[in-house]
Amino acid sequence: MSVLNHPPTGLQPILKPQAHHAPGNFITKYIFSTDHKIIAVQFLFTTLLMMIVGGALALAVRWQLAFPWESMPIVGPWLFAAEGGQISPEFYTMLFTMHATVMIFLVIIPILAGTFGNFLIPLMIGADDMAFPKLNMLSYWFMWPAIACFGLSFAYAGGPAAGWTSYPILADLAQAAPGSGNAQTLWLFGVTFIGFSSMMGSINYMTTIINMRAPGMTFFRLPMTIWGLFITAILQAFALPVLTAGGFMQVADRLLGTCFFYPSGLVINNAAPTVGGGQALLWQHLFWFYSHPAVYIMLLPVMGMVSDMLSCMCRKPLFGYKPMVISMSAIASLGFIVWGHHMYTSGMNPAVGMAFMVATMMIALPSAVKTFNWTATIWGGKLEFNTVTLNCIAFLSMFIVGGLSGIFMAAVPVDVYFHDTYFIVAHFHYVLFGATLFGVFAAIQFWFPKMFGRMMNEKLGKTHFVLTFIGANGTFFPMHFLGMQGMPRRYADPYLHGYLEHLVPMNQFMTISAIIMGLAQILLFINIFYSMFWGPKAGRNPWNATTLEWAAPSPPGHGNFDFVPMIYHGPNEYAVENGDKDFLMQSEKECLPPDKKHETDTDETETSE
Amino acid sequence: MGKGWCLFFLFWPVAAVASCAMAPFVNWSFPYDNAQAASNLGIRIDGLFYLILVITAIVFIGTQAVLVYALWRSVNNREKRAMHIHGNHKLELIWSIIPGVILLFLSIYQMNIWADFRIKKYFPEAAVKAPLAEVTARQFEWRFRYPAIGKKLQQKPQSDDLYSVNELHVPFGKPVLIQLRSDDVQHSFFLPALRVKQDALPGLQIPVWFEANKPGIYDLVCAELCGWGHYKMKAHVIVESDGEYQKYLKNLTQKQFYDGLGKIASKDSSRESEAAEK
Amino acid sequence: MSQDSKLPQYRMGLPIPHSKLGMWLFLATEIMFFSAFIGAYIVLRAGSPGWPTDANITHIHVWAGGLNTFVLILSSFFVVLALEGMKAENFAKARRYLCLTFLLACVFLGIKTYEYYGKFSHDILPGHIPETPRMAIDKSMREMKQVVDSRTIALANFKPPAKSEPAKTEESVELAGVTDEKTKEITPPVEILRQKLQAELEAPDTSESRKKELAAYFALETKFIDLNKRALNESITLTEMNQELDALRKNPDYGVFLAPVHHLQPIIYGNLFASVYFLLTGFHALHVVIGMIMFVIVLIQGKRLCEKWNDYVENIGLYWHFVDLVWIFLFPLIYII
Amino acid sequence: MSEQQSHSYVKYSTIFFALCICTVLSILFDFIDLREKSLLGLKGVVLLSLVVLSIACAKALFVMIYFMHLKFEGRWKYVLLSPTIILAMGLTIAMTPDIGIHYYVDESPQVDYLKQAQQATPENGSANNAEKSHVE
Ligand code: HEA
Ligand code: HEA
Ligand code: CUA
Ligand SMILES: [Cu+2]
Repeated sequence: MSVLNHPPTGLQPILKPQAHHAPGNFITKYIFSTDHKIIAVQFLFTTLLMMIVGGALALAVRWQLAFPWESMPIVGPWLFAAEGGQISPEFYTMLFTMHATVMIFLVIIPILAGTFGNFLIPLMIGADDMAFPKLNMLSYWFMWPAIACFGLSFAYAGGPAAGWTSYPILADLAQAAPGSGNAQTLWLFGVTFIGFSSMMGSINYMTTIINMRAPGMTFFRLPMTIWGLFITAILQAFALPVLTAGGFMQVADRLLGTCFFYPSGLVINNAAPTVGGGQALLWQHLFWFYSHPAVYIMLLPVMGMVSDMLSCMCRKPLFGYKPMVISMSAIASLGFIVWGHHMYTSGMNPAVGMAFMVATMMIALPSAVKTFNWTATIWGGKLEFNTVTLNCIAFLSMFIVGGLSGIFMAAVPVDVYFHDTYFIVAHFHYVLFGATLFGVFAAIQFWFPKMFGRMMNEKLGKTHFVLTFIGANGTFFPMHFLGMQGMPRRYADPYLHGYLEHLVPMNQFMTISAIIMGLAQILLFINIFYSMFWGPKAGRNPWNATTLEWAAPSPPGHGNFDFVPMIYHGPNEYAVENGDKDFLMQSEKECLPPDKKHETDTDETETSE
Repeated sequence: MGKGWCLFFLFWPVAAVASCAMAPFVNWSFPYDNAQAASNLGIRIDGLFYLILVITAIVFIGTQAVLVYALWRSVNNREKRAMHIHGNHKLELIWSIIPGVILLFLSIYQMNIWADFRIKKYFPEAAVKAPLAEVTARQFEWRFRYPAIGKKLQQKPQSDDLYSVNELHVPFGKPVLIQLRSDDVQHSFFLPALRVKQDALPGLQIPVWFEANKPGIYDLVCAELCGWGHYKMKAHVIVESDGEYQKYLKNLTQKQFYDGLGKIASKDSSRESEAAEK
Repeated sequence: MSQDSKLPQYRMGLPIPHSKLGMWLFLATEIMFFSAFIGAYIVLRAGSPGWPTDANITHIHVWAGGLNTFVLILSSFFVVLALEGMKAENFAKARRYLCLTFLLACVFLGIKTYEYYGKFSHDILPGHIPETPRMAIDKSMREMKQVVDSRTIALANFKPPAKSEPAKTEESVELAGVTDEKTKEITPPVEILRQKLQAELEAPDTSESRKKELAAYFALETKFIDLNKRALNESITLTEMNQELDALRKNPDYGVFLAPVHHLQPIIYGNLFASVYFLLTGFHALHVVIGMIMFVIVLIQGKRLCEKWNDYVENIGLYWHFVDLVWIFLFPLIYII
Repeated sequence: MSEQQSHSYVKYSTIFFALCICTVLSILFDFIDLREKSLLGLKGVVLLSLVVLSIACAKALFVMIYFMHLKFEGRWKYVLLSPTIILAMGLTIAMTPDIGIHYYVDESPQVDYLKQAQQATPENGSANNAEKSHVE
């Protein structure tokens, strides 16, 4: 790392005319753009669109669970004219498979890495774009083949019906799930495409973060957001190829007659016995080797963003910056050696299971450090409840629930009971929806002014928050009780079994909550589109935040900065003493005494919430 | 307004804790009206569950309470600036060591239960010597193969084996072992009442042991997605006294070999399993 | 890559260009990709109680693999020299060596093709390999039935058999079950055709050569029916079957038609072996092809090659060494152990 | 500059020859066929794998260090490569107890086939001969 002599002042005069519009016409500017900010916005809208799709699928799942075999209102008769509007059991399988696929591969991962990764990395480290802008564009456009594959798979080919985990032999041999012949293959291609997209993204992010930091931006001055995204990119780079490899093997099994994942002698659906030699457990290892790190891929960026947002909202430096970084790295590295906890009951070697159990237990430790540090950041802060704060607190509160239910499942004997019951479903919706999505809501609200130059509406935001929070808890908390009762997941009609008969009312309550939550999302969409055009204009730094992106214009032009960024501090210098304001931007060398007016005042318009 | 939000964030953990506390009384807890596990190992698993529940409840209540209190303080902060503090090593050390110790304790504490459940060395000897039955999962039913009375279960189907579908009879009060296998895709042998679950993995024969301690009729369900009919792999495990169990086996033998129809049925299934080998 | 690399004083980071850093990161992901494959191979193999290793059965030739190793090493060496040339601004030298590398890649793929051809011609393909003598007998009977049926069709349609037949049978062998039914649907049932041929054979006005053809066909058919009966009775061992088939193949009248019927050996775990073999070598070959495309991009620059391409050549060099590295591990794992 | 270059030129060709020798060595080990032998308590196949794989590792190191210029790179090479290699090996090692070794009874029919094949060795032997005569 080159050591630099810092010029004395913070904001340099414009050396090169950077902040201007992207060259070219409408198409190259807004569609096939190589500008990271445009790509981020493209990702944002694509993923939000996909969220509607995934949510609608979830609501269909919920409908079947609350009112099994009853015609769905409005869409039912139209979709399933033949069955009198009923959801068929096959279709139920496809529903939750697609729900999970869309939510994980097309919503959560792209919105974190794609939207916020793209938007924030160059801005926060003081670069004018990504290291490989073309690759960046490609990574967005690779999402569309994936969407096409998933869509075709669902709409045309009968639907993938093996769950998002795609376990063989069900997913591996066409005759095991009649009717889903090409669908599963298409699904696998979809996963491969989205894998390529993520791969290009993560190589790009890593290169950018390693090589393009502004002078003075040492690793330990990176904002937590960047740390989260950086570690996510590393996780992705190491874990994803394994899934891709496994995916190719499964495709080969389906199309080319290879036999990696199925043994000989299985009589499936009255077909001739299989001639194989492979092993089903191999897929599970390859899959979870990716998919466990993937759950942290879905969490770490949010952890980073929440750290930055919380400390900004509390006007207080992040409590324990280094321990936060270290615990994040610990989560990432431990995340690679716990994948077996999804396989405790799968017939894996019990000794290995025990090793995985210990590792899984230990991963709660860095999470604990983070949780406590966030709480300590709030402690003694100067907080105001705006939408961002509320969503951040919800993140924290819900992550604790999801994490603690993870402890039950990490305990192998307890997981023997809980595996593949709704307790698991409760766990991962708490972490995925409760933690990640609330974090994302907060981040949208927080960085919206930088993306579009306008503030989002607070009233709508708060209403959306309250409804979503109540709806989410109403939907997902009772799932713990369903799990306790032993209700297996992926059941189209659990009430067939005597011991689950009495659970209908609880499921109906959950479904109603889910519908409320779903409707609440409409407010989010209204808020976004309304504010994009009619929201109050935001200045450079509406939140009085410290990180570098707030020193750039809102929205930043092509090339991002109208000055040469130099970094003098760590990222969260709030509550600084004897300054004219209570924060010190990373690009400001020192705070001016209160009596002197700051020369390059960055808050042109004070926006109040 | 700020206080209202604090109450909002206070309200929901309270509701969560209250509903959990309520759960055992309104049948939201373990199945069969929150009955104790019907197996000895299950009781130990429940014990571990309650231990973790207590720990997590304390952590949950503690963290949420501190969170709300911190929020309350921050919102009502009348100072001009927030506290300027970057961290506190002592504090950090304390709150990483305490959970660390708890977690380490939990991991060591549970090892025995797991070892007893799964590691072959610790299986009860009597059960291993004379496995009760072979359980074959298939789309979408459970098949059970018992050895003929007085004989031992063989790896390969024998001509005098006894078969039943979707109904497993088990004597209580002694450990029994089943050989779990699958004919087609992956399934999972899940006995909620006994807290037993094990996936049936194609190509492997997995021994599962359990000791039922209460007679009764329990549900046996499939817990691993196995196709469209996953939800309807409905079967029962009938736990009864040893005498009744022997009577059942005799009955089964009668049905299978002494009335004309049964004979054909038994031949059929043995032919099928032969075919399966090829 | 981007203009920033020219202004290093404004950036913190490693003292290497973005593109090289990106390439190394990409290579790290590639290591994970191949180690998933190789790891899967190792554990699958360890978990299989038997594994075909006899070169006569698997048609894996150490000399071919060894030669390929040599070819790749040599090409790696040439890439280094090409980079050397670039750095010394000796672009003619660079071009020469890149060209040689490209040619060596072609040689590599040629040898690979030869090996694949051997596998295909012995039908050592995943999903096609019989694992017991019984399965082998069944399979040869299936293949022979295909031959007989297609002969029937060919003769009845007066088509010159030599042209259309081999391709057709090849296809139908692959999809035995499926195509069978298809052919039946499209063409009149084979049985009717056969009777027509029978009538033709007995008819007085058939030409001599035609009669000879038909006689050969019926001789073949009788043989097939006989063998098939014995196969169904299980009164024939695989060795006998293979001997019979070999004898038939030598028959001057109809031996040539039996080319699509393989001399079959049961290979226990053969399907898994073939799966792994084609997976590993296939993906490696794919990487070779990608590398060749990247070489072509430089080579078509011709005389325009200049120091702007230094980074590019260095990066494809790195990539090419990686391809070499993978092969260095594949060679012992597949060919020797 | 040119001096340095010619120096490394020689070096590259040395590396190239070393690689060739390694290749020849591993082919040699194939011909010796360690399968039947055992050494230091290691069984044939294990021994063979160890020997051949260590040769492969040596070759890989040659290529990485010299051809890929890792010798001349900064510390980042360790930061990048050591986790990669640990993970790559870790994946294989972690899968071994489950897939490489069966903890539970393997009931795949191939186990029976192998038994049958062993019983029928004499027949098998003659079949092998027939096979050999068929090979080009
Ligand atoms: C963002 C996603 C995310 C995150 C962060 C996590 C985090 C954790 N997960 Fe989760 N998990 C999923 C997503 C996630 N998971 C998904 C999607 C599945 C299901 C996949 C499928 O099958 O479809 C799953 C499944 C799953 C299983 C498998 C269950 C089964 O199928 O049988 C297990 C088992 O161990 C597990 C454990 C854990 C643990 C221990 C953590 C830990 O990281 C949690 C750590 C956090 C805390 C513990 C809370 C904060 C800490 C404190 C307040 C300190 C004090 C605490 C103590 C002293 C206990 N998870
Ligand atoms: C990030 C991931 C994510 C998210 C956000 C969600 C969100 C939701 N999930 Fe999801 N879910 C998974 C990931 C996720 N899920 C996974 C991985 C599985 C496992 C699948 C498997 O077993 O393979 C699963 C499985 C799963 C099941 C279990 C199915 C089964 O096992 O049988 C259920 C059941 O209730 C469920 C429900 C819901 C609901 C109600 C939401 C709600 O939060 C959704 C609310 C959002 C919306 C509704 C979108 C907004 C909509 C609009 C703005 C338009 C308005 C539209 C209408 C009102 C029609 N999910
Ligand atoms: Cu069987 Cu699910
Ligand atoms: Cu996990």
